[in-house]
Amino acid sequence: MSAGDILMKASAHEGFDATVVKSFPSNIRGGYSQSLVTIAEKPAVSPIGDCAILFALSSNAFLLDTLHLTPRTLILVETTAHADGQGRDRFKQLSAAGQTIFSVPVLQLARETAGSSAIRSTVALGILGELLGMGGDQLRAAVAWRFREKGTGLIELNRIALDAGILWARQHIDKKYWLTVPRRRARTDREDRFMLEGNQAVALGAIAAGCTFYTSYPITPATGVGETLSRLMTAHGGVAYQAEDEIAALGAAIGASFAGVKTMTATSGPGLSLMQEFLGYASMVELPVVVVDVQRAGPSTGMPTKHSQDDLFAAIFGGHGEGQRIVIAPATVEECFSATVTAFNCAEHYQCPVIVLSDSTLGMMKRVIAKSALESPVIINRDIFTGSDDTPTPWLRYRLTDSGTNPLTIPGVSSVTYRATGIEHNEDSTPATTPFERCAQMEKRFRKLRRIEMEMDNPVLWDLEPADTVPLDACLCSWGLTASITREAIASLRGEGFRIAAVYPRLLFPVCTEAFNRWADLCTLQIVVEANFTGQFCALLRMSTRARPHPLTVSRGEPFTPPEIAAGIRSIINKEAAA
Amino acid sequence: MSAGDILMKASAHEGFDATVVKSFPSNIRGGYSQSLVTIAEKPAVSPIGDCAILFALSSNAFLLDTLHLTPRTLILVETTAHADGQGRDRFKQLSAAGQTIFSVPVLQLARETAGSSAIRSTVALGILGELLGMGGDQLRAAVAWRFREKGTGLIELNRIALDAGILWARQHIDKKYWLTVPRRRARTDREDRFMLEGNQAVALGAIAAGCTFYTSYPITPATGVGETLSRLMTAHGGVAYQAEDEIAALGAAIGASFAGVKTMTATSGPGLSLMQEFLGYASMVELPVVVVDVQRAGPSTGMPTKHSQDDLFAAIFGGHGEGQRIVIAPATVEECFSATVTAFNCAEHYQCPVIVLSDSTLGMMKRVIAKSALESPVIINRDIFTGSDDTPTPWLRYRLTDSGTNPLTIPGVSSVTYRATGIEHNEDSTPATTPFERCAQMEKRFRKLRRIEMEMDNPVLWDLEPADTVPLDACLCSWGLTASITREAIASLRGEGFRIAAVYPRLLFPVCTEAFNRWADLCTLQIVVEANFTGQFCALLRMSTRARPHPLTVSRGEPFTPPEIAAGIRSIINKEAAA
Amino acid sequence: MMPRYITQDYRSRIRPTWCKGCSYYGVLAALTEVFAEKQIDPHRLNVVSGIGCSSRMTLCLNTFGLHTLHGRALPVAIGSRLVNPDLTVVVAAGDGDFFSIGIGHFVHAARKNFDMTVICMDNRMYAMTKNQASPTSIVGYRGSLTPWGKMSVPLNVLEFAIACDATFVSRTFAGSQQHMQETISRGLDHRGFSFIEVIAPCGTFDRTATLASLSPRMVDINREHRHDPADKKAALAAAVQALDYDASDDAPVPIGVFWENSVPTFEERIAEIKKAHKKKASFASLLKNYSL
Amino acid sequence: MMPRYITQDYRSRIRPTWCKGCSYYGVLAALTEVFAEKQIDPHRLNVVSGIGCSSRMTLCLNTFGLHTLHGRALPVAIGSRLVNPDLTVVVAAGDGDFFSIGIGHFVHAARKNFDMTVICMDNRMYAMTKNQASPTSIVGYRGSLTPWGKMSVPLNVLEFAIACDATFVSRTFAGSQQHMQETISRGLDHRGFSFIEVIAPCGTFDRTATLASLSPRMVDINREHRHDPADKKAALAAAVQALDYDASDDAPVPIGVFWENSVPTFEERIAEIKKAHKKKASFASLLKNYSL
Ligand SMILES: Cc1ncc(C[n+]2csc(CCOP(=O)(O)OP(=O)(O)O)c2C)c(N)n1
Ligand SMILES: Cc1ncc(C[n+]2csc(CCOP(=O)(O)OP(=O)(O)O)c2C)c(N)n1
Ligand code: SF4
Ligand code: SF4
Ligand SMILES: [Mg+2]
Ligand SMILES: [Mg+2]
Repeated sequence: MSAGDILMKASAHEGFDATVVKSFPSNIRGGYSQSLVTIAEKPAVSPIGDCAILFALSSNAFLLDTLHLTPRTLILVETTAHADGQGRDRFKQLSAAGQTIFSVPVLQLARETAGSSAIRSTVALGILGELLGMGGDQLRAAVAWRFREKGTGLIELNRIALDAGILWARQHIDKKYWLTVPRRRARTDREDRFMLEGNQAVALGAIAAGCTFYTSYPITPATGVGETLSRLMTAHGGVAYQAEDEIAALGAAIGASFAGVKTMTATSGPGLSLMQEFLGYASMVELPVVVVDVQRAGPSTGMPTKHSQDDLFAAIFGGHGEGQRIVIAPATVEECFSATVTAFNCAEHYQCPVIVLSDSTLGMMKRVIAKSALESPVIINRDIFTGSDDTPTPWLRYRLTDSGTNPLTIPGVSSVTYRATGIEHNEDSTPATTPFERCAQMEKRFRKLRRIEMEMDNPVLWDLEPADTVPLDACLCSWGLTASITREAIASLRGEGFRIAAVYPRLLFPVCTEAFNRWADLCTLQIVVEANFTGQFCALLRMSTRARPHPLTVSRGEPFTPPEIAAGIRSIINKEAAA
Repeated sequence: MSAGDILMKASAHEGFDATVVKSFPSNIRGGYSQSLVTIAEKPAVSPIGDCAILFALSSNAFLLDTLHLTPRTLILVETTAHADGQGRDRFKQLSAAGQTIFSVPVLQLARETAGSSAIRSTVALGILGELLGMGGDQLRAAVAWRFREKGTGLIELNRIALDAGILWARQHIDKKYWLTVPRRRARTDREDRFMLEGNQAVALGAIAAGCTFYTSYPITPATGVGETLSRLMTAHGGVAYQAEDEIAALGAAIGASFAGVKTMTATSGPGLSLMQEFLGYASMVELPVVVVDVQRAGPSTGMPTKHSQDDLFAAIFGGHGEGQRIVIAPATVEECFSATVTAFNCAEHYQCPVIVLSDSTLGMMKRVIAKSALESPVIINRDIFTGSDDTPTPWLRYRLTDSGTNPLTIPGVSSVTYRATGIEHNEDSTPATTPFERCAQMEKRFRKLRRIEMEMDNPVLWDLEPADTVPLDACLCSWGLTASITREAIASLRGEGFRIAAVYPRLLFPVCTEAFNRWADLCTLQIVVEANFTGQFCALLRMSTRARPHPLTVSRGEPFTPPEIAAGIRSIINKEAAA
Repeated sequence: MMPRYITQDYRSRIRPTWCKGCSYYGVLAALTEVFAEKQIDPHRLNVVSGIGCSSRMTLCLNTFGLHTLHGRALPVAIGSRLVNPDLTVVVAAGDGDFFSIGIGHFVHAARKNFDMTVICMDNRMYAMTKNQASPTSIVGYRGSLTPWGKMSVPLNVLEFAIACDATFVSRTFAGSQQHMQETISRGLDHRGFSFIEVIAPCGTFDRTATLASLSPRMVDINREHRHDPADKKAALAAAVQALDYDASDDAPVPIGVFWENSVPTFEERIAEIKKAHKKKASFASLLKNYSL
Repeated sequence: MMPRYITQDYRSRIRPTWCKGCSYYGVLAALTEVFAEKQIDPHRLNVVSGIGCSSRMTLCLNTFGLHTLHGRALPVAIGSRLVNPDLTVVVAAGDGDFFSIGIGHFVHAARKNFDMTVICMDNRMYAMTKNQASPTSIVGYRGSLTPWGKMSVPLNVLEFAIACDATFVSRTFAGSQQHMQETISRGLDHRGFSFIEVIAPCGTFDRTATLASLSPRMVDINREHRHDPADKKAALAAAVQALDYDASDDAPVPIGVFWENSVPTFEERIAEIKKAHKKKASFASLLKNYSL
């Protein structure tokens, strides 16, 4: 998997924007894995796009990846991977169809030069670097960095392999096939740029927001959040705790929140299911807690490393009874950082659980990020009442305020105690089941959610056409990683002359009713793009706004590509126009 | 609590239709409890209605229950319960307002005649029986039955208390206040009528459907299902098993289903939250299992004995990822029986989990039920393949059929084995994560749900106006117990001249899209009545049909009353007319 | 010097909802007495419970507290200990709560030796849900879901707690105010996971054992058998014998401290690591790990 | 007579996804050998697992099987036993699965003495999620979520299983095909809850112990120490000593059958009650309980 990272680092050093998207099977061994590297001059909108060069090192990869091609894709394939069987047939087929395809003896080169087949991805890297017109220096530096802890011997071997690749490319591939990426001078601001995965960005967001207690149970693809925080938390004066299961993890997070600190846990789908009861408890006792769900394709164990956005309903509606939850989704690695900060702010401010919906692709995607994206975010801390001589008795922890919230008192800090209970209670937290008390507390708790759309910064991101281009062909909406991919699709559709207004919510729930009603009023044809089967956010909009959008969905374990989304939108627009 | 049951039994013996609705606090001691007895000549539509006689034995009951009165309600109140404080004020207030109210020395009578204050509810029963013009014989017989296991001494004491009550009523309450219930001859078909609680009807439904494995963890208000089945199962050749928690309960049910038998578990909200992960597993491995959720007011521990219909979304959407679930709700005790049978039929036929949504009021409500309602329901059994000489290899447990289902093979029974897995798999149940296999299986599984509206008997119950009364004032919809109460409200509104068409779904999910689209087309003003805060079924209709209904909701721990619903509908109709 | 707090200061304004004659009243009284004796600030106490009649204890106290979910008191208590080791944490719940649905959390909390006092009010049944068999019910117990009798032997919670490496394992009796106070007091003094089983029959659903009937049978093993809680073998042996009190005979019922030893707590181990990382790193310095 | 089934008949068509050098291949081989030796009909076997590298075992077998959820194999297995006591049920999962998230189910299943063979492939870590500490990892273990070292002592699963009243408690080694087969065979023969710990180091993430390095250290306590599994005291003592193999020394690692006794199984107790209610009541007769 590291070849993609090295290429990314080298490109970043040359000053390009770079992203690596990874995909691999859930078992430890076997299956085929993939790194998709995007290198761009300006920050790329979508981490996924048309494939310019495909380098397949195994027959499995060759067979599967050649299914998503454009006619312009340059294909490189390891010689042994198309030697026989389906591989041979596919090679013939592609050549016959006029696709540019080269057979590359990567394995052989690796063995011949470095004496080891394990080093073949470095050979491939050399070839790729050369085709991209990269200087060998950046690549060599990146390779040295990659193996910095493995000793000079291995570094030297990899250099040799790299050079063998560079040489082979020069000798065997005609310049006309090289990609002419405009060169630029190496940037010197390395210190101010960072290479982060989505899961790491979430972890850093938590630290930046002031989180000092993290607890979790291992689960793919969320473990990266915990791996990062387990190290950083201690260095930062906090505590990271591996619990015995997800129920215990969220329980401990709630206990720590009660004790006064900002807390977070991260999990994936199965863990979210197990946390439903405690999520309801957190909303009933009104304690802040952040739960990150790095979604993977469900239901059940499903496809543990594969892309999906199918936990939205479980995040919003999964618990018995009717609790208060806030759900936020980042669309980029940068937003993994900022959405986590926002999640903590919302949790502290509204005193309820906040769920951050990331996903496997976003969580493991690596990007080069500027320091400015990680600097001095606005931080909200909980309102704490430490007690005073004239504290009213009894202490009304759940006073029926207009805002729906009240200050918290903290054990050891405040002199005013209270007992939190998941039983319905009255203002002073005594169990109470008369219809009056019940209704008053239900209304109070739900009041909190009404304010968010107004109070939160940029709960939705607008991408409108200039005012004079109405009437529109369609209104688009998308969320999470799919929003990033949709943005690119929309850019290309606009290039074709379609007039499209789009909105990308960061706050998924409570639904920004005002915003989406306005959005729905822009055009009668509304489309919501998301990576699940049933079109969950689309349904959510139908149920809570004036919008009557069409779903455009996929649930196959891989993200949409921009051309697919563009094609989907085009077809809905055309069908509607015909109707 | 037993006085209500005795009154019910006595009335039933006299040939009346009778229902008892109970309400009590969740702690063992204290709080106030209530029995609401409905006696009617024809089977009552709603178990809850205007209160004709209120008999308050404690000051707490007096204060709370006198809040829901009609001017015609006859109030009887224990003398000591209005002796001082708020009780005295309320008594004065009610008298001043012209309400008919009698102070009754129940406690004193109990002590004087039977020498025990514990027996006071029997005194009250005597008074009530007399006011209703019941013969003392039926009451005496019912009292004897109630204490049949306690010895003749106690029976005799209770008879004395009963007679004291009867005598007191004759002497102190003017005949003009007596209710003139038309007398009828005692019915002799006792053998063919049964007295059942909702939870018992669910249990009997399971037995009738062929369930031979029941497993659960105790939780109020669902325990009654288990109490009944723990006894009956053994007598019926099955097994009832108390698991260590709800996760284990559903796990065991799934294991037993795999081993070939029909299985059920019952729980309430918190248990449903804990079962989310296994519900997803059941839908992924496509095994039949029935889960009964006797809803109580949530979220979290909430109000464990109190009425609510707030688990609908958790039942449908609660698990991570997108699984297949069927959700069914009974509206009456009779339907508790039939809905459970239907649930088993659906589970066996569609091979997925089926959730029966009952609620605390329905579960503990007692009704007199005719044998015919419990007789020979249609039973569907799973399609089993035992193997044959030319069984295709590999065995395609998850073949891509049009129906979406395939026969099951059963360990010990079928020679054809397979391994069920919650990982996404291909037709022969091998883990498989290519986009093609994934999409094919997702589509296959969801195909099953498309057929239900067509295939199920009476998924919705229509209650239309005659064709010539259009245009309508409103279209109504309600589900579960609230549907029964809504029916009575609608009857009274029609009496006032409103033209209303109603639909009562038994199948809540998948939504009967065809039916509800037709319903929505009947009138632009649509109203959904349900006992939760957010209007969950209403939202479900908005999201899956053409309907744009208004919610009419309550979430206070007590069911709606028919007049409240009528008032709510009236006000929405009037507001819309004004707009 | 005048004590700062009196017993009443630890009682909340709530009237317990327990039945008349419930043994939990005694446990509540013992807790408030011990708190007063030790003069622990009510606002530095965190009393965490699950769900059940027993778990209502939290609500009756004027300390900080969390009345959580059925079976989940321990994880919540752990969270509060991990971020604030200055709090005195008491976990109070029933036999069903700790040992049926919650037994997994019990094992892990005990093994990790969190510093908290864990009180199981053992009435050998689920009382709140109106009488079902719990893991501590005797064989053949007829609860509402086991009409033909419970089919497995009762869990010996003392033996089990020792097997889980709890560092303080004891038993007391709700009928003896003084013994409860002594035991709870020692549990609070112990640094580490202190487990206290309180024999506390249900006054409503237990048809055989009552506080009064059990009272004469109680034998303090430390005083009367000179049991040394530092002797693990003897502790296990005593625990094995303590398995069960059968209401049908009048065999002695051992109470007292069965086992106690001293091992670093989880919190202490964390504190050590924190010491090693004494200087709190700035956010900017953490970021450096990820620079290009 | 020709045997009806050969070893291969118990293998499914699936190629295991385990790493080269994973010790689980040996366990798979041992299982199929024992099944063949006993000539159990593949369709009368139900192999239930949880989630983890180890739990993939189910998929590799040509028997009936359920690959369930992480930590939840036992309840599912119990359900199938309760309704069909003719099935041979094997539960196979990892140390994380059985003893972290699933430990509550383990305690209850063992105590109730369900008749099933429970095989824990113990690599002392979560391998599938790429190396985290599990309850059986040694103190100080650096998993990806415990970078400063695990802070609690490893769970002694043998001692624990005995404390949970498992009626057969044993340990074997993935490096010894013969010992595994013998142990699994005895486990299958045992009527009741048979627990088998298989020492099975992870070939990918374990940087210290390997099948080869551990192999010379294995000592069968039954053969070499004449340990009598019927002697509970000796069993507990042997289990306490077996706590842990430390890769840094070369102390002997005890394997063999530590404890075995005979107690009615849960299924047998149910069968008895069923016998008492032999005549299956008709639905109409059940209804009578509720007539007016
Ligand atoms: C998840 C969940 N399952 C079940 C229940 C129902 N429930 C409430 S209390 C209780 C048992 C309590 O028994 P125990 O802990 O022994 O306390 P006791 O009432 O005997 O003091 C149960 C099963 C619940 N509240 N939550
Ligand atoms: C509810 C849930 N939590 C977490 C996971 C992630 N998970 C998969 S396997 C595993 C650990 C497996 O460890 P073990 O049982 O020891 O098996 P091994 O891989 O070591 O053989 C975890 C935590 C999951 N699948 N489900
Ligand atoms: S039911 Fe039993 S345990 Fe519960 S409060 Fe009453 S006496 Fe106490
Ligand atoms: S990671 Fe370890 S346990 Fe998992 S398959 Fe590889 S060697 Fe086996
Ligand atoms: Mg109890
Ligand atoms: Mg393991």
